[in-house]
Amino acid sequence: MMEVIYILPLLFLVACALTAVLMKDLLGATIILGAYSLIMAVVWTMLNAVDVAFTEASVGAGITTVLMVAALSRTVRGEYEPAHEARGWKRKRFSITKVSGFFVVVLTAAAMIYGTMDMPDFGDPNAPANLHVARRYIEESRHETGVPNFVTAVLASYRGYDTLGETTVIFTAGMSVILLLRRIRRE
Amino acid sequence: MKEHIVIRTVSRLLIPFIQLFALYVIAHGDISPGGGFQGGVIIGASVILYVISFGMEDGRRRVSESISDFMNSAGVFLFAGIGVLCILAGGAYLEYTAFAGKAAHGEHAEHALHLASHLGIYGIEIGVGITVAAVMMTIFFETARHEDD
Amino acid sequence: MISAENLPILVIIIPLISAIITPLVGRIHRSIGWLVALLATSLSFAYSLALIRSVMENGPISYWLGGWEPPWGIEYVVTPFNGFVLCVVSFITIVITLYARKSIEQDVSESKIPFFYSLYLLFFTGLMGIVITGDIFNLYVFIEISALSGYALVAMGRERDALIASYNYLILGTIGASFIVLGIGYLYMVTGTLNMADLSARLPELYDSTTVRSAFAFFMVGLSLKLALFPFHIWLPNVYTHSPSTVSALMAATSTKVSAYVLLRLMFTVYRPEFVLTVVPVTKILLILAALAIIIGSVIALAQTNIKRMLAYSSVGQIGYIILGASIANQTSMTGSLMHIFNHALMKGSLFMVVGAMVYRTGIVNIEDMRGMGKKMPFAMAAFTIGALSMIGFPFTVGFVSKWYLAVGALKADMWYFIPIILLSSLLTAVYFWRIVEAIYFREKSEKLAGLPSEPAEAPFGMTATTLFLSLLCIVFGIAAFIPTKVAAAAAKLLLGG
Amino acid sequence: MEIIHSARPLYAMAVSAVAVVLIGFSYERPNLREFWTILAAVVKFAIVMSMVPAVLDGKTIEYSLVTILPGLEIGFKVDPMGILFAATASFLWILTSFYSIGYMRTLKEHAQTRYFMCFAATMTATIGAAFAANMFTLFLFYEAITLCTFPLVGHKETPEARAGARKYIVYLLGTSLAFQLFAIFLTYNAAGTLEFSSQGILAGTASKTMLTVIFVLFIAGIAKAGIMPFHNWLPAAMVAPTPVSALLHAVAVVKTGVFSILRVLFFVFGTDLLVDLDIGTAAAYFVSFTIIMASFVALTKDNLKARLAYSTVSQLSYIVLGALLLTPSSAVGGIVHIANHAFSKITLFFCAGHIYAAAHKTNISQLGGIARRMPWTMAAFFIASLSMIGVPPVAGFVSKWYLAVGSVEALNYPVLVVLLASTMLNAAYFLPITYKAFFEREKEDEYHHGEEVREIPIMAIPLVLTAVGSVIIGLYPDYFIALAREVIR
Amino acid sequence: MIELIIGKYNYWIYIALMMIGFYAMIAKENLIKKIIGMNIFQTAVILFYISMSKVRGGTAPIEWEHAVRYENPLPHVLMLTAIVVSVSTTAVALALVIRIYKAFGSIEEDKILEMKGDRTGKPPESVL
Repeated sequence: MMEVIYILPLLFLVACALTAVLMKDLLGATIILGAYSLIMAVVWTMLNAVDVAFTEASVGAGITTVLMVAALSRTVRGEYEPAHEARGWKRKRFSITKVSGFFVVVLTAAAMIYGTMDMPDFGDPNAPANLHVARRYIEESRHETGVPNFVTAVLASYRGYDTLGETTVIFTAGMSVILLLRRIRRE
Repeated sequence: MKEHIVIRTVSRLLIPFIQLFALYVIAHGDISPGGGFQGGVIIGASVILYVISFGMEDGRRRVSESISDFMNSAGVFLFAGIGVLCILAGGAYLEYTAFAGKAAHGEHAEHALHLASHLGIYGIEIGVGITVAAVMMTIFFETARHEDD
Repeated sequence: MISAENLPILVIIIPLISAIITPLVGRIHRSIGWLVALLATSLSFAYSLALIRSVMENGPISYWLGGWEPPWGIEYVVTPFNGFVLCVVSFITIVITLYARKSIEQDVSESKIPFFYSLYLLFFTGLMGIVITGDIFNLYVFIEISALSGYALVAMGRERDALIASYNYLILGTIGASFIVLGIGYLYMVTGTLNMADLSARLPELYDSTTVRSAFAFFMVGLSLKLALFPFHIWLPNVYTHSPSTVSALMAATSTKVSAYVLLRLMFTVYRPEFVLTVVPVTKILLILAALAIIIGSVIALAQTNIKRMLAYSSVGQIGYIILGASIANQTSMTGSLMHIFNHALMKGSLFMVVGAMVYRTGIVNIEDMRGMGKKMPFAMAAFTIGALSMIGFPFTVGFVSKWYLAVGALKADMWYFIPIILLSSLLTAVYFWRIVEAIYFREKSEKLAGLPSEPAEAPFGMTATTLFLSLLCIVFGIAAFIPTKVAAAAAKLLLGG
Repeated sequence: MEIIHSARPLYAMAVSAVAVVLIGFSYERPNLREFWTILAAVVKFAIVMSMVPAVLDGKTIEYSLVTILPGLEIGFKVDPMGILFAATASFLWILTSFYSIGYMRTLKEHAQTRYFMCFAATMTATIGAAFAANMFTLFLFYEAITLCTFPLVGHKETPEARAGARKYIVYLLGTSLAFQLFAIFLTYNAAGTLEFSSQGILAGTASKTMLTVIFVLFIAGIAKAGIMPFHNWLPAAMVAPTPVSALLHAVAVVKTGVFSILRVLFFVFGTDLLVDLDIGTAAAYFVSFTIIMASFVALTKDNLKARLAYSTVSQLSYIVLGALLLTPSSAVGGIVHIANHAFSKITLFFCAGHIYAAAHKTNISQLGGIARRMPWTMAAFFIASLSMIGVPPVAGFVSKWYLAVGSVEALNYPVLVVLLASTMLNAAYFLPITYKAFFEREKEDEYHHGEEVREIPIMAIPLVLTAVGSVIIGLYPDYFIALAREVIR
Repeated sequence: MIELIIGKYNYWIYIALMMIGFYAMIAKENLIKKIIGMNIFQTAVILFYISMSKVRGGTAPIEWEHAVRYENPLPHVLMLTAIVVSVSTTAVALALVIRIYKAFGSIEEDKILEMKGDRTGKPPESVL
């Protein structure tokens, strides 16, 4: 029963993703993307990934949506209908992109399904992923770092360097946006 | 949007609490969900909320370009700097326990190590928070800017 | 204090911290950003050299970040293999930094120059981080650092097409990176570890797992996208064509090389040679792709009218060489492949720098307009000629050295049929470079050039001198090839598990 | 065999390399610039000659410059064959230098500095090729010659010159990259070394088929030797100024080609292996075809330089033929022909250039009665053409004699017939020129400007000297024959 | 077969999401749509990691005296980084789109490609 409740938001996710991609109104699609992120955060909370869910809720549903709306306000709101404008070979090229895109996607999906065959079952406590490094984090981190939140212990201590990298990524994004958008100072 | 008195009032009331919450999130990252990144995002979001309700110019008056630019760098610098301090204290990069120094082998070794570790973790969480908050503001300021301002 | 044992992290952290402070100190004076960049890359190179020396003498170095023993923490590993790449990348970056100073003033407005150098250093940091790390997720983080900064750097190009190039690069780069992170997830799922050495120890018994195999496929696709291996090269020509000259030179000389490094690292040290050679013979597919890249890259280059685009397609072909040598997978060909990482960085770097100098002074990018350029910019064109000869694979230049190793390696593996391919591409290269050399020296000035003042006018000293320096190195290391070869051979041995 | 380690071969090379720099820096002072050229030429010849006695004593001089990679070494070795070639080339460079100065100044050519720089650079590479101790070094200088001569061929920068130069580079660079390099890879893979050895290095290292493939690739890859079908670059290169055609396309470049073939045949394969492989005869017929065909084509050419070019194609194949017959006498004939042909052909080209510079004539049909105005030139021309035909006592006779003897020794009578037929053809395309020049009347309207046509001393003297030289070697061939015998010993 | 489907249903969902995003990234002409696709694509990868970290009967990875088992904390940590990367990429991509719109007046890829190489447009820097 629990699983059914759990599956529902997953299906909802798929629906949101499809709508966001297919919707012509970009603002609407953006809002739906926000909803998608929020549901995703809910799913992760259900999976007990509280830190990640927290982040997704603030970043994915919050900041990303705001940024996209801001960007939309500076560009255009609607996706145009190629059918009205493109005729002849242009129209054809358009559909070639879609068809080939579809094939690439199917191919990738096949590879993924193939790869999933030998994966440990969902939630298996004896999956290798939970045994090797992770077990040590759970068993020793309190003693070694004095931090009760394992995620923080790993994030800030065992893999603190990754976090430095992560902060650098954010910093890089900031610099990139400045370089791309900041108005030139007139001297 | 500048005309909406309700929004302005509500934001004015909410923003200090949002920011307080953000500080809580940063400070309690070690015992509860959250940490520097989430806290930073919330601070950034609070500024964005301010800008949305009071307008870009007002926002820039509160957080000027040079301040946010400074914060961008300052946060990562704090983070990376703590790593370098660890090296200077005789450990590896980001080996916080190096701060414990001689105490690491003394009577209260574990306590000292935990203290050093906490010190480092707080340091970097604050660093992350500063940078994330500043970058979020920066990105928003740059993205949402309009031709006329 | 800062002792020798901390060298591995210093190589990364010095440019990183410099990148962080550049936007602040760069405001004081406009050349400070550049100075910081120069200082950081120089230090990084000096430390890389110290590292490679130590590695060649005392064996691999492992550095535990945060003091956590791997696999619990993140590990930096320096072997002859990545020490070599570290030196190559940092060295080329110094030269390009020297070159960048004047060049970039034309492309980026003055108030943004500190930010440019910040991203420039971040790009460099990312590449170095990719190379030195021994942790597979850390690898991904640094891939993203270099990729994100790369997107913005490319978008700084003078024409608006640079924005489109950058955008497409971003989309494909993100797809590539996502595939890589997916592959990492698959591997973590079945092994429970992220440390490359640990993975390598745990993987052999899992070679039959579909998860491990499809992880490998994702790595291949993701890295081929980053590497611009045929047929995943579509983003590369636009990026190289429209980026600022400095960025084209930097990317052509370093970033694809680093991606090639990652590919080799994954193929041969995370997965073992027996996996790629026998269990799932991907090398066979790669051989075909490499051969196609070599031929098609050269043929398309032949048809270009824009010099930067021509060089870009030529890069597509040259990447094929690197992959070819690695896929033949014997000691000789692998050495050739690694040598080509270095050699191609020298040649392509210098060629793009020549083009940058030309654009700086005359604004010419069309091959047609280059007629008579030899009289206008004699030094730059001399460098171009040397670079062209090197690309052709003329003896006494670095291009010959790598071709020699690749060909002999192919023969040793009884794959003689790759030699006609190598030689055919040399011929095609000769054709598309020689027609330019001829136009430069033996034709009357083009209309565009005739419109400019007739006396010789080189680009500023810093640009011309570094360009010439790099192209002279093509000759120096074509003669003194035994110096880098020693390291490359040691690295090849390591990769092949010897 | 005694080995002397000495850097002298390097010095011989470096002299002209230094001259390149000096010439480049004195571009504003033509006299100084020409002084450097001549000084370098004389010094180079002196250094080369200083090595001759040791070589005649049966010693070899070796010098290893740098090892690029294990197995890839830049090394020099002075042996009889090398010194023969080097001595010929460096001696003729002295004469050509004077001649060039006269030619360039009379015609007031542009870009003279570039011209002299490239000339000196080519000589550096030629000497390098002559003294190369291994296949890699030889290949290196072989390619370097192509590059250095490219600007000389395209010197005029006209569309024809560019087309000619393009053909030149396409043929030479193309074949060497596609075939010769391939052959070198295969050789290295089979033998594990590229070092020249008088026994050959390939014997017993690979299957017969593989060795045959290598052989064919080498022959096809050395297009400088002008063997058909890779000969087309040579007539195309005639767009170059005449001194270039003279020294480079009669001596340095093409001789490097045949020299490389001889090196490959004797020092990479080795005579014994070639006998084993039994491909000498087939190849000899193939080469014979070139001899005859090129002569026929020469007959049809009215342009003097074109006729000389095809004659060169034909004569080069004599040398290769001599080597391929695999008998001592024929080999001596082939090797000696390197020098003999050099002296005679350079004379002919000098004459052609002189006629062009003094009278602005390029076609044979315009030459009626010109001997009256340029007697020395046409006399030299006559002597040199006798050498080409193989009339005693001029140099060409010596080599042809040895070749003929060789073909008899090899019991290869068809080749003998080829030699005789080509002699007839040589006579048929050279003698009419002399006849025309001496006995026909000049047409009045040929000299439209009415200007006085006189011989130019600085150009006339070198060509007379080379003509005399070819008579001298014809009369006293022992010196060269001794060297040639050292080679095949 | 049933076990295969039931036992891994989270993975099937992530594949579906990922493919939706992937398709939008490569086949959509609208540049903003591509970014939306990119977001879905990256979130799908994150979902995969988080699904992997789930342990039956586990609790959130924060020390708790009643806990029997904890979820695997490592994928959570990794995915925090991935989220950051995702938002950073989105920000840069949006900045690029704004610039492209200013330079070309459109955010439709095929329209822009028609204009590409047409140098009459204003250089991108000048419109800022």
